Amino acid sequence: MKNILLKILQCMLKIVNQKRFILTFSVLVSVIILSLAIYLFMDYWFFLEVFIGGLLSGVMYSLVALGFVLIFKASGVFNFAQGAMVLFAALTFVRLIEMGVPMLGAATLTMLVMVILAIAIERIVLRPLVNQDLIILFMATIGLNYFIEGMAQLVWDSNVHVLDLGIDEYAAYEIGEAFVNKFDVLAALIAGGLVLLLALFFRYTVIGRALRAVADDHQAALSVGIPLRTIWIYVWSAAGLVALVAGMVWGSKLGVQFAIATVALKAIPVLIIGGFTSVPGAIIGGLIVGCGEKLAEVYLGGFVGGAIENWFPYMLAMIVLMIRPEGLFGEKIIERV
Amino acid sequence: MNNVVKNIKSNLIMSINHVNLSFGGLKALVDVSLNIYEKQILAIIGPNGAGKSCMLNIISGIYTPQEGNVEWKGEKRGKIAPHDIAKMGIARTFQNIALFRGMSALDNILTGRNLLMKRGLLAEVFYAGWAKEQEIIHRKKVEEIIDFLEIQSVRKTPVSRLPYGIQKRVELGRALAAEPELLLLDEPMAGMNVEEKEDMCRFVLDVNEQFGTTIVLIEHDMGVVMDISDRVAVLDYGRKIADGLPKDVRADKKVIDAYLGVG
Amino acid sequence: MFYREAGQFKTSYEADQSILPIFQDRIAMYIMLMFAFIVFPFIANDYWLGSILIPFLVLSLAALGLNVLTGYAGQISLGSAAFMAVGAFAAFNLHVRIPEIPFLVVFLWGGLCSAAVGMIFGLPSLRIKGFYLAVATLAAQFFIEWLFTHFDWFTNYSTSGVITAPPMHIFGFAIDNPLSKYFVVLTIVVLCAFGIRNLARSEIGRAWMAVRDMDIAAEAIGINLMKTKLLAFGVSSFLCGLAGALWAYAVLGTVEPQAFDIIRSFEILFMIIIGGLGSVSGAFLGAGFIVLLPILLNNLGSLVTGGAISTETIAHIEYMIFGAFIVFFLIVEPNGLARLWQIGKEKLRLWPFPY
Amino acid sequence: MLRNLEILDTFPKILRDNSKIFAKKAAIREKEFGIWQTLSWKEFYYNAQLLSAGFKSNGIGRGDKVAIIGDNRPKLYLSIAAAQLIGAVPVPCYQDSVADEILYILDHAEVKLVIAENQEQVDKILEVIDRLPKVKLIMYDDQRGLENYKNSKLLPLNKILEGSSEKNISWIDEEIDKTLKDDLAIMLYTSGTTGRPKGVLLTYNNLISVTGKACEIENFTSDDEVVAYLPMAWVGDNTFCVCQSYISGFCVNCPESRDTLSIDLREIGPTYYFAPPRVWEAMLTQLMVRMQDADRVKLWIFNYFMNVSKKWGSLILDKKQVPIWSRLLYGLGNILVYGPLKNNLGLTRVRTAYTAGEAMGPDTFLFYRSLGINLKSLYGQTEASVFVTLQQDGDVDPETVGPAFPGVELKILDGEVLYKSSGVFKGYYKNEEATKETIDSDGWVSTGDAGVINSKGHLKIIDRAKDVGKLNSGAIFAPKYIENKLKFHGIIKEAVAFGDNKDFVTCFINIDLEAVGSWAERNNVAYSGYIDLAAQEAVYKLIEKSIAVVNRDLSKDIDLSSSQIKRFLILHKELDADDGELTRTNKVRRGAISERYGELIDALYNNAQTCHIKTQVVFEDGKKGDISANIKIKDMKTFSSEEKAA
Repeated sequence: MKNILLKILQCMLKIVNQKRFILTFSVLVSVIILSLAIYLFMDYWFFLEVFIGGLLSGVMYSLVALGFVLIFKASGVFNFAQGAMVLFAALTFVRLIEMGVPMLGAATLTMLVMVILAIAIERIVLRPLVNQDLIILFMATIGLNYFIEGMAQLVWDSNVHVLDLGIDEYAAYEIGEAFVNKFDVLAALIAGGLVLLLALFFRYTVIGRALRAVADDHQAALSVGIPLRTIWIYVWSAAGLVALVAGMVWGSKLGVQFAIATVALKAIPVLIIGGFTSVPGAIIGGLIVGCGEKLAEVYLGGFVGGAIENWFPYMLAMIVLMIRPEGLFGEKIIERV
Repeated sequence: MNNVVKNIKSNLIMSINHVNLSFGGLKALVDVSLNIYEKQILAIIGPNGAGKSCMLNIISGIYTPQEGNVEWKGEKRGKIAPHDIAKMGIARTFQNIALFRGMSALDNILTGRNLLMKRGLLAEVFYAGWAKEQEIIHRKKVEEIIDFLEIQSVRKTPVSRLPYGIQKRVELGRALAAEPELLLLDEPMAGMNVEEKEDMCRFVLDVNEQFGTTIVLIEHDMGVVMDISDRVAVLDYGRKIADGLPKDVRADKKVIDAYLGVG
Repeated sequence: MFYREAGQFKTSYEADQSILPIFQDRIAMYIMLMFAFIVFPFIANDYWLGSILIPFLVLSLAALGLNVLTGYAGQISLGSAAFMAVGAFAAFNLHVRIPEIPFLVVFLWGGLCSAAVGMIFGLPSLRIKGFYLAVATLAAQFFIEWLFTHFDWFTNYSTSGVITAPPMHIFGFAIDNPLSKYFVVLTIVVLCAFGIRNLARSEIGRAWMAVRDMDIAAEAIGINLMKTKLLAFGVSSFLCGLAGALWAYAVLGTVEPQAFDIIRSFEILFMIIIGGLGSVSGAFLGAGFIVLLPILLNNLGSLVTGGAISTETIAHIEYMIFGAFIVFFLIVEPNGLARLWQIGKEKLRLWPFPY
Repeated sequence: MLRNLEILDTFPKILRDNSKIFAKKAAIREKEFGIWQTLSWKEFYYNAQLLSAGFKSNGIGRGDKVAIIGDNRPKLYLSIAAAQLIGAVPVPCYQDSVADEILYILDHAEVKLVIAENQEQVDKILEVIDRLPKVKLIMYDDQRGLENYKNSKLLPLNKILEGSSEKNISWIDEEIDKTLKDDLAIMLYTSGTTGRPKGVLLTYNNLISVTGKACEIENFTSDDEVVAYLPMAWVGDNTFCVCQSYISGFCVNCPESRDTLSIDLREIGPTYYFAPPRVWEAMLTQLMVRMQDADRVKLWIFNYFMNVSKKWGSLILDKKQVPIWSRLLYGLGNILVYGPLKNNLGLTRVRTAYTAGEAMGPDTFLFYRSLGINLKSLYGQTEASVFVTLQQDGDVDPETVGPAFPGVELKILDGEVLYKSSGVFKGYYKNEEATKETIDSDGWVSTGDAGVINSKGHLKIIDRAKDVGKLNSGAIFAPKYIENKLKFHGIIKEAVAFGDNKDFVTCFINIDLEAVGSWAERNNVAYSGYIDLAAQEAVYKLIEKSIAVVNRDLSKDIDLSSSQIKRFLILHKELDADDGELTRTNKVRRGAISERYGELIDALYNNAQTCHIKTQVVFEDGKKGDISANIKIKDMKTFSSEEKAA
C-alpha cells in the first residue's frame, strides 16, 4: 500500500522533472494568470470570445503545420511547398465539384492526384538530392513551391472560387456573452479528427512505425531494410491529404484563391514554436500562434496601426528561436565536434 | 632520435588539474591531470573511446570540464571562446579533416593567419594601403610554410581535389600559419600509408625543432608515437593509466594490458 | 583554346593575387566594360535601357548583396527585399527632409540604414543555422513590410502609400532620362562589384568562406564567428539597401512597400541559386537570367500564339519554369551558371587535352 | 648581339659589362615562395662579387677548384660566377651521383671548396669528407635540416652574402682585369661510357668563341628566356645557361622543384629551349597518352589537323612554297590545335629549340617542327665546347645532324668523325695520354663516333666507333643505330643490341612503363608492376610488331639488311644508372650490361625459350637487393630483299 503511493509519487516527480512538461505547464499557468487578470480588469466575455476564436483559427494553423511536421520527421526536409500543395489540392477539389463531381468523389480524386504528385516529387526532386545538405533541399522545395503554384493556376485558373461545404459560416454558438463561430468549431473538430487519425496511424501501423524509425535515424532505418523511398512517397501523400483537408477548410472560409498558399507561411512560426519534429508540438504551436496573434491584434494592434498579425507570429517565433532553437517540443539539435 | 628527452625540467606551459568531464550519464574523463612542458612532443594514446579527443577538446577550449581546471602559463583558465584560445597561441588540427573545402590550399593556410591580420572594411574593399600590404606580407609567411611542407605543386588546387595525405598536410599548414606556441594534432597520421606517415612524422619533428613549438598529439599507432614523442600519456576508459618517457610507458604493465585488451 | 598562358609569369605577389591574373581574362573584362559604358548607351533605346538594362543592373546589385551573405558567408536569408525597402525608404526620407543633401550621400545613407537593420536581424544567426535562420529573416521581411505600410511617417504622410520619388540631381546634373540613370546605376554597380571582389580575396572574404565551409574549424583558428557573420549581414544588407534606393529612384520612380514583398526576396534568392553561389559573376548571370526569361517568354508567347495567350498564363508558366530551373540547378550544378562558366573556361585552358 | 668579344674575352669581364649595359634587365629568376624572384644583372654581379669576396677570405684563390653540386639554383650559378671572378675554377658535379662518384671527382680535381645545394648533397659529402683532406670548406644554399649540424667545415652561403659588404669588394675589379682569354673557365667531368670520368679543361676562349658564334647565328637578345633544368655538370647547361646568357644577356629561369618543372616551364614560356631526345620523346608520348582520353570530336579535330601539319607544317616552317589553301588550313589548325598544344607544353614562345646527345626519331623530330617549333639537332661534345655541327634554319634533314658549325673543320678518318675548332679543349685534367689519344699532333680531335658526310655536307652519325663491329658474315654491325631505330617506337624505352662476332643480331628491350602501361589500361591488361607487365605475352606481341617494322626498315638498307633482329627478350628491370647500367646521361654502358646479363646473352644465342636470372639492384634509398625472373625469349622473322620488293 505504502510503496504504491511512493511509486505514484516517483511518477509524479518524473513528469514534473521533464523539461517540456515544465514549459507547457508554465505556458498554461501564464495563460491562466493572464485570463484571470483580464477577468478582473476588463470585459472578459469579449476576451474569451477572442481567445476561443484564436484557438480555433490556431487549430487550422496546426492543420497546415501538421503537413510540414510529417515530411520533416520522415526526411528532415522543411517542405516549403506545403502551401502550394494546399492551394493545389483546394483548387483541384473545388474545380472538380464545379464540374459536378459529388463531394466524396471529388475528395478521393483529389487525393489520388496528390498521391501522384507525391510520387512525382519523390522521383524527380528528392531522389537526386538524397543526402545533400538540408539547406539545399529546403531551397529545392522553394523551387517546388513555385512550380506547383504555377501549375495549379495554369491547369485550373486563378480566379476566386467559392467552396460551399454546406455550413452556415455566420451561425454561432453562444457561451455566456461570447459568440463562437460554428464553422470554426467544425473546422477545429475536423482538424482534431485528422490529428487523431494521424497519431493513430503513426502509432499502430507498420508504415507508421517505419516512419518513426526513419525519423530517428536515416542510416539505421536503411540498414534494417526500411525502403526510404516508399516511406517518402507515403509521407508526401499523407502531407497531400493534410493539404487537401486544410485546403477544404481554408477554402470554404476564405474562398479558394492564391491567398491560401500564403496562409501556409503562417505554419512556419507555428513549427518554430512547437518544434519541427513533434505532432503535438505542431498543435500546441498552432494554438499559441492562433490566439497569440488574435489577442495581440485586438489588444496591441490598436496602438500601432493594426495588422500586426502578419508579423507577430514571426517575432514570437524569433524569440523562441533565441531561447530554445529546437522549439517547445522538438528534439534537441546536437552538434558533434 | 627524439627519445633523448630535451631537458624534462623545461618549464610548464599548460597543466590540467583533476579534470572531470561527462556527457549526460557517461563519464568521458575521470580525474585526469596532465602537464605539458615547453618545446616537448607529448603524445596522448589509448584505445578507442578512451577520452583522447575529449582531452584535446578540453585543451582547445571546445569543452569546459565540470570539475578541475586548466592552467595556461600558470594562470587558471575559465570558460573561454574557442577563437580566444587560438589568440592565446593554441592551434589544432582535427581528426577528420576540417579544411575549408571551397578554398585553395593557399587560401586555407592564409586563413590560418587571419588572427594575425588587421581588419578594416574600407581598406579591404578598396584593397588599398595596408590591406594590400598585409596580404602580401602574410602571403610571404604562408609561402614559407608551403615550402616547408613541400606542397608547392598543389598551392592553387582546391583542397577538395587533393589526396587525403596532402589534405592532412595542408591542415597542418593552416595550424602552423597561426605561429602557435602549442600545437594540438588529433590523429595526424590516421588512415595514412607508411610513406605518408613517415613524411608526417618528419614534419612534426621539424616543426618541433625549427619553430620550437610545443606539440600534443593523439595517435593510435603506438610505433610512430614512441619514435617521435618526448613524453607519452596513456588514457583508458577516461582515466590516465600511465605518463612518462616512451620507453617506460612501453614497458608499463597496465598499458600493455589496455592495448592487448583492445588488440 | 584561346588561352596562351605560356610566358605569363608573376614576379610579385601583387601580380599573383590580382583579380584577373590571366591576361586573356583581363582583355575579356575590358571588352565587357567597354560594351557596358560605350556601346550599349549608343545602341540601346530607352525601352532597353529603362526596362531591361537598369532593372537588370539594380537586381544584380541586390543579388550581389545576398550572395555576400548566402554565397560567401553561408547564411541563408529570405529578407533581401525587406532590406531593399529599408534602403529605399531611408534614402527617400533623408531626401525629402533635407533636400540639400547630395544624392550620392542619400544613397549611401540608404545603404547604411539597411546595413544597420540587417545586422539587427542577423543577430539570431549566432545561435541558429540553415532554414531556422531563414525563418528569422522571414520575420524581418514581414515586419519591415508592415512597418512601412502602417506608419505614415515613413511615407511622409502621403494619402496613398505610394509616393513618387523626387527627381535626382548628381553634381548638378539632372538624372531624369533613362540614359543618365543608366550611367549612374552602372557606375555604382561596377564599383560595388569590384569592392566585393576585393573583399573576397582579402582577409574578410576568407573569414566569411571559412565560416561557410567549416565554422568549428574557423573558430579554432581564431575567427570570431559573431563579428564575421554580423559583418556579412551588414555588407550584404548595405548592398541590398543601395539596390533598394536605386530601384525606387532609378527604376520605379516611386517608393512603395509593395515593390519589396516576399516575392522579390525569393526572386533574388533564385538569382544567386541559378547564377551561382559565392561568386560575383554569379549575381550578374542570375539577374540576367531572371530578368530576361519573362521578356523572352512574353515575346515567344505572343510570337507562337499571335498574342492569343494571356499574360496571366505566361506568368504562371514563368513560375513553373523558374521553379523547374531552381530544382534543376540544385540537382545538376549547385554552383549555378557561374560554375558552368568556370568549367567551360577550364576546358578552354586545357584544350585540346581532356584534363 | 653586337659586342666586342675581343676585349670582353673572359666571363668576368663580360659579367662586369652586363652589370652596366643590362643593369636593370633580369639575369636570373627562380620560382621560390610562389613567385619568380628575380635578380637583375646588376644585382647578380653584385652578389657574385660578395660571394667571391667570401671565397677569397676563406682562402680560395687563383686556380683553386670549386666544386658545385646541386639542382639548378641561382646561388649555384652565382658561385660559378664568383669562382671565375677571382680566377678559381668551378667544377660542377652531377647532383644525383652517389657519394663515391663524388669522392672520385672531388679528390681527382683537388677541390678546395664545395658548394652544395642542400642537406641531401651535404650528407653525401660528409659521408666521404674524411677521405678528402684537400676540401677546406663546404658551403650550402638551403638551410633546411642543417641547423644543428656541428661540422666545422660547414658554412651557409647566406652568411657570406649577408656578412660581407660593399667596401671590401673593390679589389675584385683588378682580379677581373687579371683574367685572360686562355685561363681556365671551367672544368667539366665527362661521364665516360667506360672507365672513370675525365675532367675536360675549357678556357674562356674556347667557350666564348664558339657559344658567341651560336648566339650570333640564332641572334639571341637580352629579352630571351631559357629554363635551366638540365644537370649543371653537363656542358650543355653551362653553355646555354651561363655562357650564352652572359654573352647575349638573356634571363635564366630556375624551376621551383622537380615536380613543378612542367608548370614552371609553362609559366615562363621559354624562347630558347634545349632538351635531349628522351625529354622530347617523353613529352610526345605523354601528350599522346593524354589525348587518348579525349572525346571523339576533339580526337577527330586533333588527328585531322595533325595530318595537315604533318603534310605542310615543316614546309611552312622552312618558308617553302605551299598552296595558299593549305596555308589557311594550317592557320586554322594553329588556332584550334597547334597553338593550344604548344601553350600546354609551354613552347608557345620558342624561337629556337635544340636537341642533341643522342639520335632522335625522325617522326618525333618532325612532329615538333610541324607544330611550328624550330627544333634543330646539333652534334656536339664537351671537348669541343659543344658545337661541332648544327642544323640550319630552313635546311633541316632529320636523318643528319647538319653541316659543320662555323669555324669547325670536319673529316672522316676510317669511319670515325674528326674535327678541329677554336672550341677544342685544353686537355684532360691530369691525364696526358688520354689527351694525346684524343687530340692528334695537328689538332684534330677524334670523337669516337662513326659517321658519314652526305652530298650536302651534312654529317650523319651512325654509332660509337668502337661499338661498330662485324657479324661473322662480315657485314658491319652498328648496335646504336639499331637500338635508336627501336627506341623511336614510343613503347620501347631502352634497347641493347648484340651481334659483334656473332652469326646474327639479338637484343634486350626495356619497355616504356608509361606508354605500355596506358596501352595496357586501354586494352584492359591487368598488371602489378614493371616486372609483371614486361613478362606479359600481349606485351611481347606488341614489341614484336615494332621490331618487325625495324627489320623491314633495315632490310631496305643494303649494308645493314643482315643486322635484322632474329631474337629478343624484354628485360625484367629498367636499366638504371644507379646499377651502373647507364651513364648519368642515360647512355647504355655495354660492358657493364654484357657482364651483368651474360647468361641472358648466351640464352639469346643458344635457342633457349626462357632463361632464369637473378640480379642485384640498388633501390632509391641506396639499399641493395635482389630481383629474379624467368625471362621469355622470342624469335623474329626477318625480311629478305625479295620480300620487301613484293
